Parts: sequence; structure tokens; C-alpha cells
Amino acid sequence: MSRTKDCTPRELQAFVLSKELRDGEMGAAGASAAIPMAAMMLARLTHAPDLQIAGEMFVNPRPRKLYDSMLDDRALGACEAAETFLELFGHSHRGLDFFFHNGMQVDAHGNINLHHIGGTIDAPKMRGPGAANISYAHTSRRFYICTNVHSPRTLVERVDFITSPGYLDGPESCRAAGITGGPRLCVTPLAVMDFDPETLRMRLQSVHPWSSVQEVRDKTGFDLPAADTVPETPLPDSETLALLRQRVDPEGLLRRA
Amino acid sequence: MSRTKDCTPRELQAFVLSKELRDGEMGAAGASAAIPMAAMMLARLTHAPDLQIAGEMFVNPRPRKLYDSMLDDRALGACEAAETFLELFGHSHRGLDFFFHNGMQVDAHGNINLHHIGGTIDAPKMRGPGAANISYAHTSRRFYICTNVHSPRTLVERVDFITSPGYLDGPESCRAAGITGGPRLCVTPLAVMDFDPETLRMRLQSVHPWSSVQEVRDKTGFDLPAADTVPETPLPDSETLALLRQRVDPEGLLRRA
Amino acid sequence: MSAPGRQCKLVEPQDLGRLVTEFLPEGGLLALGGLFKQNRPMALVREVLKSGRRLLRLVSSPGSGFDVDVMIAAGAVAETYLAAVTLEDRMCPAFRGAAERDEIKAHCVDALSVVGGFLAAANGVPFQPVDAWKGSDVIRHNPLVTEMTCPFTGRPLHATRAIHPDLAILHAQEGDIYGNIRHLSTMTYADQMIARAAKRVIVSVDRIVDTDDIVARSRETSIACNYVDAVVHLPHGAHPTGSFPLYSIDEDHIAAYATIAEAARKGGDAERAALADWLDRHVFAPETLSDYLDMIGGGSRLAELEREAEAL
Amino acid sequence: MSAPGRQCKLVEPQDLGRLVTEFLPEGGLLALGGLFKQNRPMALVREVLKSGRRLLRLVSSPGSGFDVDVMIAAGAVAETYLAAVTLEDRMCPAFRGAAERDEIKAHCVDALSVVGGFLAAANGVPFQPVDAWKGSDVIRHNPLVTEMTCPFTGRPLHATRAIHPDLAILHAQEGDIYGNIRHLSTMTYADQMIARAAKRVIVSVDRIVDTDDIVARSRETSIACNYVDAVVHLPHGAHPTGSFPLYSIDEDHIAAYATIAEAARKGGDAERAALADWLDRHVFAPETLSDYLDMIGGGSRLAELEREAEAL
Repeated sequence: MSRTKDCTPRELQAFVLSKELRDGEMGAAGASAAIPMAAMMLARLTHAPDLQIAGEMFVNPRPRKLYDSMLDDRALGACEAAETFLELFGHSHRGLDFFFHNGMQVDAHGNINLHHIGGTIDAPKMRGPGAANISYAHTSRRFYICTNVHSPRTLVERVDFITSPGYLDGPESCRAAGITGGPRLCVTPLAVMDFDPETLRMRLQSVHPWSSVQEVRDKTGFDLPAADTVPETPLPDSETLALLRQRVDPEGLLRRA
Repeated sequence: MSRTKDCTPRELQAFVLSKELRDGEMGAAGASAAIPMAAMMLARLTHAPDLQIAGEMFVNPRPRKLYDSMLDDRALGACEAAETFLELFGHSHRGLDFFFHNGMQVDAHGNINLHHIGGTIDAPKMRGPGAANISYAHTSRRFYICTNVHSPRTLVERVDFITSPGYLDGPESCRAAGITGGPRLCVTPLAVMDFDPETLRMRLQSVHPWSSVQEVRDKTGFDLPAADTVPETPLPDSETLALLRQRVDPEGLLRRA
Repeated sequence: MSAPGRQCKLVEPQDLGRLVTEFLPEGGLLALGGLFKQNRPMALVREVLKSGRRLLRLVSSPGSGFDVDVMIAAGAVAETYLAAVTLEDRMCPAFRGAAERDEIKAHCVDALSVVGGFLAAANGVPFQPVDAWKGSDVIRHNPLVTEMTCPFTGRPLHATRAIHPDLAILHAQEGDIYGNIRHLSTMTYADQMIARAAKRVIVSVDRIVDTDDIVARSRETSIACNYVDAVVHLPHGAHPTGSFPLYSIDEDHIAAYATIAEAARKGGDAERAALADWLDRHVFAPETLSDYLDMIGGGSRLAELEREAEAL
Repeated sequence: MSAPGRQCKLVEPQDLGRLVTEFLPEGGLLALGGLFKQNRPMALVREVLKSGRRLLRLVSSPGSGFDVDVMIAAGAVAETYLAAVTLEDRMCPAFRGAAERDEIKAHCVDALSVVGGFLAAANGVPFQPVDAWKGSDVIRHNPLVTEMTCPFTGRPLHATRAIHPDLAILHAQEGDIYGNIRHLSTMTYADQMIARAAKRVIVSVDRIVDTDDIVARSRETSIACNYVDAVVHLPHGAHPTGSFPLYSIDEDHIAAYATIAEAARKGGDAERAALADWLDRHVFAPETLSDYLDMIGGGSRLAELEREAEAL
């Protein structure tokens, strides 16, 4: 199987995330979910045909193409069942196998901030959009952080406000708070990070072909441990990329800048 | 308008109850509800065209004939909306304008027993069917008791178990329990009883043409106060009876013994 | 019909015994869908009885009758959490007799305690607040309920505990092989809530439909596949209760049972033997659904019930 | 079409100002249906703004955006209880600016506190227990939430208080003159729950349908007439948000507003005047819905949005 070099960063993010999803699992993404939706649809087409996309008010949607939004009839296409916030309330308590989050700020322990940067929540320097569902972060078995940018302003040592919890301040604070789930990976346009099981801090797992360990570290607002040799993030083979482009994202949303 | 003497007891019960329902009100009945359903349908056809039949999981049913049951598709016919026990849960808290109850035992204060006669609830001499909705009795503005028999075994001084509360043991106990609604009338095959506003005990309001004050008193298990002259329960005029028979109860369920 | 690799939840009727035994322990909590004489999962009730599970604890939407009476008559029940237990025009003989003879513990519950319990479980919380119980003795004897104080107002109110049935059995008109369920009946009662509350869910359906048909009318899916563990194609699986708009209630069958069961309640060995015989002929002897349907009158009786439903 | 004597709840668009003023006090709590860019009651939002009611407190299904941003830009809002406020591909400029300048109190809430509040109100109880908040700062700052102890287990958990909006405004595709509402869209979000929670409910619909049609498909009635105070026929009443399957989202209109509002947030008098002009032309100047629809591009633009929805 030949590798295809012209894969875009967003396509690679979708591919990396798709490989994480296991057959028979159930999960979903919230708003701004083009990449997660692509990951779920691609997983279904490759190794996880029984993947259940549910938990955000639609059950097993069949979108014909990708949209930036995810929670409207347009972006979902047809589905097997329509739920409401009533059922979402219950799912939020039971949790999903996996969920996806993005963030205005993401910190070294995978905590997510969508509320404010600078000041306080009552007198914010910059007020963010907030978030609808903050529960899936800890009720789900695991979640994935998927960001649109990789910059020192986005990836910070400690968020100003924890909208959705990652690993808080590490193992002790998670135990104190009763947190059992947490982020598995943080997938950015430049790299893939996972979490050190001892410290629960982010570490570099792989670097995308168009970037370097140096660039990733320069653009990360905290110290990012890595092995001596950091592997390159594997690109999708041509068949997989063709599936992504022809079946999941025929209009090329993930190929746009 | 001529009076029609061949009205049956159950038809008269339906007619008496229909006159109680006011235009624009919302109410319902639970199980075993042929007479209440007839009363509601007749009220709609006569003086209360805007009567809303809702609160028991169907909204404004259009039955083509009467059934003894009330909570199945057969007995309801088509309706404007289908609800579930989820919505019933909320209605039960908000209450309705009116509701209908029957009882295995009904006592002088209008308390209703459907659970046991003799013994205790844990060791009953006779175990009754129980009841689904016990909340409408006190959350609704008022309710009506409609019995299939009038006997000293049914109409007792004090029920062995309060399934649905009437006026408990009178004004003081109602105040203590926070009860504000309560039974308006008790309509039996022999008579119509209302409640003395001072004592909240049943008293004789009118006697059906085929009975007498003496018979009613003989068949009531508690002392039944009455005015010196007890009026006869007015029968429906022939037009109203024709509506009941042709439009509401074309198969004559209320004419059977 | 099945997409490659997707898990098919359609099971064969002969697998039901194994599934029931797997999902429902001895003494387990079993939930029944439908209400009174509509959408009761009667074929599945017979499977539970044939599985031999005993000492069951029963919960249901707040109106039950024939189904639980048959289960009690068959000796499979230890406790009931049932609000109203009635055949509507008459009482349930086995329920009444067993409660009076103290053979079952017939807990005193009402609609809100049961519905609140399903709702709490569906919501994933340990209890549901209730503020509509005044003056009734039901609350004084209700094991599901406790008093509490409103955390905002300090006002006294009640809480009913979450009910998580080990197994829920439901009947609906249509479903696909992945477990998406569609009620065609107007009334669906507590079926969706029970499916969301239960640990395991088996649904019998009168018809299997294509998933494309489910997708074409997705707002009509009443129970989504993610709540369902197994779906089984059992046409007329609600008999003698009704499955509208497909077939109506077999009142004669229910009345015949009630007469035999009432005689057994009041009578002696002969009457009890007659009830045992009824149970054997209707529950234990028929090997397949088709055998059962022959026993209750076969195609001509079923056609009558279908015509009655159509005429409504 | 109206049955003799039955109350017709269909109101004329020109009566909406009076109704809004009657149902919604100054400083009142207003609930908005739909989510993000779908089924938002935009024509009713404009009526609320034209009514002159100010100091409003806003609550919504947990995803809001364009609608609340326009209301904040128009200076009608004092407080928000909104979980996510976003145009999805960009932030809401007026919301952000007003929160940063402390012109509105933007309470920190999440989906479960808002949904739990609607659910509690719909259920008729003073609070909803919640057991899914760990580690988030949202709970530390959430005025809807308090800590409590489970009355059964003694375990600590949370409660969110019942939300009873003074007025809910909703948009759906179809309704009858008695207020029976039918969503044709797949997603209905929290609309039914909000209708059950609110003291008063006004619903705009793209189409009025006959009650016989409602009765023929009663399981599809999404909000029953008993929850609705007024229904108003406002075709394209959700524009620029979508009303699927009838018409899609007018992303260009939303983007044009966002650019002007973002410039006003960052800029000076000229930019703020441009935003005021936008509001005047789109909200205050159009006397009728038809005037508004002409302003945003008229029949040809609407036809495009309809075609886009059809093509999905």
C-alpha cells in the first residue's frame, strides 16, 4: 500500500483519531466537529463497522458530506433515531466510550478552557463561548482533544478556567475529585501527544511529516517531554485516504486551509 | 324539552357529571372510565366545546364509542397528541382542573380505598387492585367520585386504607396535610352526594327518580344528612339523551346492567 | 439486510431461554412494558416462565394485569412493585390470592414512585424528587420512597429511588435487526423510559422492517438501538393483549383465564388443577409461538382480532 | 377549520407585540427554542425586540448564537443563563463584548444545569439531582446549582434548580390553530421540555395544518396544544437559522452580521453606528415579515435556501 504525501493536517488528524476508535464502541462529538465526525465515519468504513455514533441527540447519522457544525439536520443527514436533551441528560451521566473536545486553551494536564482568558469569569479579559456538555469529559471512558491550531496561546501550562476537566493537576487531584476518565490523546495540526501515566502530563508521541520536534516544542506553551527519537505520525495509505476523500469528505472540507 | 324517563342509572351518572365540567377546563379519568369519558364527551357536545381532555397520556381523544377501559388505543380512538408517563409525571404535580375516581371503599369524607379491606396492607383480608395515580386527588382543583354500586360495603364511615385522599378526617386534618383540592360530588347509581363545607362530610344532594331517601340511607354505611325535602336528580332532556346515545355511546354500554 | 460487520441484534425465538437466563438472575428484578391490556410482552413472559427463573421481583409501567397474574399463578414471583393490578372489569385472581395468603410480597406503590424510579434510572441519578403526595397511606408503606428536604427552599418533599431492572421485556409493532424499535400504537406508556432504565432489554416485535425504513422516519423511532440488547420477531407476541393498530385485545381469552384463576383462588384441589392445566396448555406445552397461536384459536381467531383493530 | 366553540390559539402577527408585553415583564426570563442555527425563533426574537422589553434574562437550549447576540447588540439583555454561545465557526461578538465590558451578567452554566432546570420545571418539582459534575470550574460559579446529599445513600451530589421561564418562544415547521405543534425536523433539542417548563409559550410555524392531519399522525405531535398559548403563522420565521426540511441556514446572512458586530466590538463610533444601522434595517424597520424577507434577499434568496434544504 503506497503512502500519500499530500494528506492535509486536518485529514491526518481525522485519520489518527479514526484509528483510536474500536468496533462496537459508542461515542460522539459536540459542536465544531468536522474532524471528529470524519474520524468516526472513516473508522466505520475501515476497521469499526459496528461503531455506534450516539450520545448527542442523534443515533447513527449518515451525513453525505462534512460540515463545521454537527448538531443540525444539515450536518447529520439522516439517522436511525432522533433524541432530545432529555436523553442526552441520561447519556451524560452514564458516559460514552469516547468523546471529542476542542478548546480555546488546553493545558499540560489536558484540562480544557472555553470560558475566559485573563481576568476572572465575572470580569473576563476575554470571554469565550463557554461549552454545552462538560460532563462527558469525566463520565466517558476516555476523550480526545482535537485542536485547530497548535500555538503557545492554545497549549498552555495551566488553563485560566477549567471548563471540561482533563487530569486537573495530576494523579492526586484526580483521585481527590473522583475523576476516572480523561484525555487519551491531544491531536493538533502539528503533532500527536499522549499522557505520561505517572504524571498525567502531556508528552510528545509523534510529529506530523510537515513539522519537527523543534517546531512543536517552540509552539507549545509548556515543557513537552519526548523520547530520544520521536516517530513521524503515520499517514493514511492511499486506499484509506481515498475512502476519506470520496466517501466521508467529498467536498474537501478538511483539505481547505 | 321533554324529559325522558327511560334513562339508565349509568346514563344519569354521566349526565350529572357532564354538567359539572366547564368550558375551557382540562381534565381526565384513569382506568375503568366509561362513565367519566361519557360525561366529558357529552359536555363537549353540549355546553363545553373547548373542554380539554388531557393529563392521562392522550390529548383530546376522539373515541367512536365507549369502552370500560380508558388507557388503550381502542378506547381512545384517535387523538391530537400522544403523551407518555414522562409527561403524566409533570401533569400529576401541576394537577388538572378535574379528575374522576372510583373506589372499592369510599368513606364519609370522600377518601378512597383501592388497596385492602380488613387486615393490614401487609396482611390483607382482601387485597384490592391498588391504584396508579393517587396524586390527582389532591393536586387537581377538584375531583368526582363515581361508583358502580351504592351499598353499605362500598360507602363506609372510614376506609380501611386511604389510597387517594378525599377530605381525610375533616377540615383540620386537611389543613395539617396541606390538602386544598378534594371531591366535589359522589355520584352513585342511586343518588348524588356533595360535601358539607363545615364538616367536609358527605350529604345527600339529590336522589335519582328510581330510588328514595330511605333506600339511599339504608344502603349507605354512614349517617347521611339531607334537607327536609331532597330533590329528585334532574334527568337529561330528550335532546341531550339523544346526543349521549347517538354520538357518545352508540353501542349502549351505559344501558347495559 | 445486515451491513457487513455491524452487530445484528435479531435473535431466534429458540435463543430466548438462554438470553433470559443470562440477563435475569434468580430473584432478579424484571420490568414489563405496555400497560394493562396493550403492548404487554406476553410471548416473552411465557419465555421467562419456561426459563424456570423463580422468586422474581416484578415492576411495570403503573398499570398491569393479565401478564403478572399469569406469572404469579405459575409460582414464579416473590415480590411485586406494581401500582395498579387489574383486569379493569375484574380483579386479578392470582395476584389477590397470593397477596392474601402472603405468598408474595405485594409492595404498595403508585404511578409516581414507579415512574419517578424509572426516570431517575434513565437520567442516571440515584433518585427523583416528588412533590405530589399528600394524605395518602400509599406513601407510608412505599419501600421506594423516603422523605427529604429541598436543597434550595428547605421545604419537605419526597424522593423515590432509581429503579434499574435487571431485564426489561417490551413488545412493539416494528423493529429493525439492529434493535431500533418503532411503536405504531398511539400509546407507548413508559416503554422508552423502561428501556433507558434497565440493564438489559429484549423487545419482541410483530414485524421486522428494513433499516432504511427506520432511517426514512427517524423521528418515529421510539426506542433507539443503543438501548436494546436483543430484538425478536414474534408476530402476535402481545396476545392476548392488544398490539394496535395490528390486532386488538382478546377479551374472551383473558376472561376465560380469569374465571379459571378465580375458581382456583376460591376453590380446592380440582380448581387448582384446572389452573395448572391452563398454564400447562398455554405457557409450558407450546414449543413454538406457532403452537401457542394454534392453541388460542389459530388463524381464524387472529384474523378476528386483526379485523377488530382495523375497524377502530 | 375551527370547531364551533373551541378556542382558536392562532394569532395574527400584528398581535404579537401585545402578547409579548402581556406575557413577558420588564426584566423577565425569556427562553429560546431550537439550537445553534436550527429552529431558532428569529421572527419572534425580532418581535420581542420591537416590543421594547429590556433588562431581559435569557435562557435557551444549551446551544445559542446569532439570536442572543442580536438581542444583546440591541441592548435588550441584562443577564444570560446560556451554556454555549457561538456561531460555531466564530465567536458571538456582541455577547463577548458585553460580557467583557460587564454590560451583561453572563452566568456560567452548562448543558446539564439548564436541561436539568427545564426538566425539573416540566416535572413540577423544585430541583433536579445531577451526579455528573467533577473537576469543572463551571459548577463553582453556577448560580443554578447547589450541593446536596442523596437521601438514600448519603452520597454528596448536586441539585440544579427548576427553571420556569416567563415566556418561551419556539419555532417549528407545522402547527394547527389549536396549538398542536409538529416538528418536521429530525432534531427538536429541548423544545418540548421548554414548552412544558415555561409559564407562557408562543410558537411560530412555517405552515398551518388542519387538525385532522394532526390527528391522523398524533404520535408525531411534538408539543401538544395544552402547553401552547399562541401559535402564529410566520413562514420563514426561523431565518437566518434553518428550519429543516423546509429551508436551510443562511450562513451568509449570519456571517455578514458577525463581521459588522465584530467591527463594532473592536471599533469606534462609526462601527457601532454601522451595527445600529444593521439592527434598524433588519429588526426595527421592517413592519411585516414580508418586509423583512424582502430586506434579506426576497423570494430568490428564500428559494435558494429551500433548494439547499431539499438537496440534503
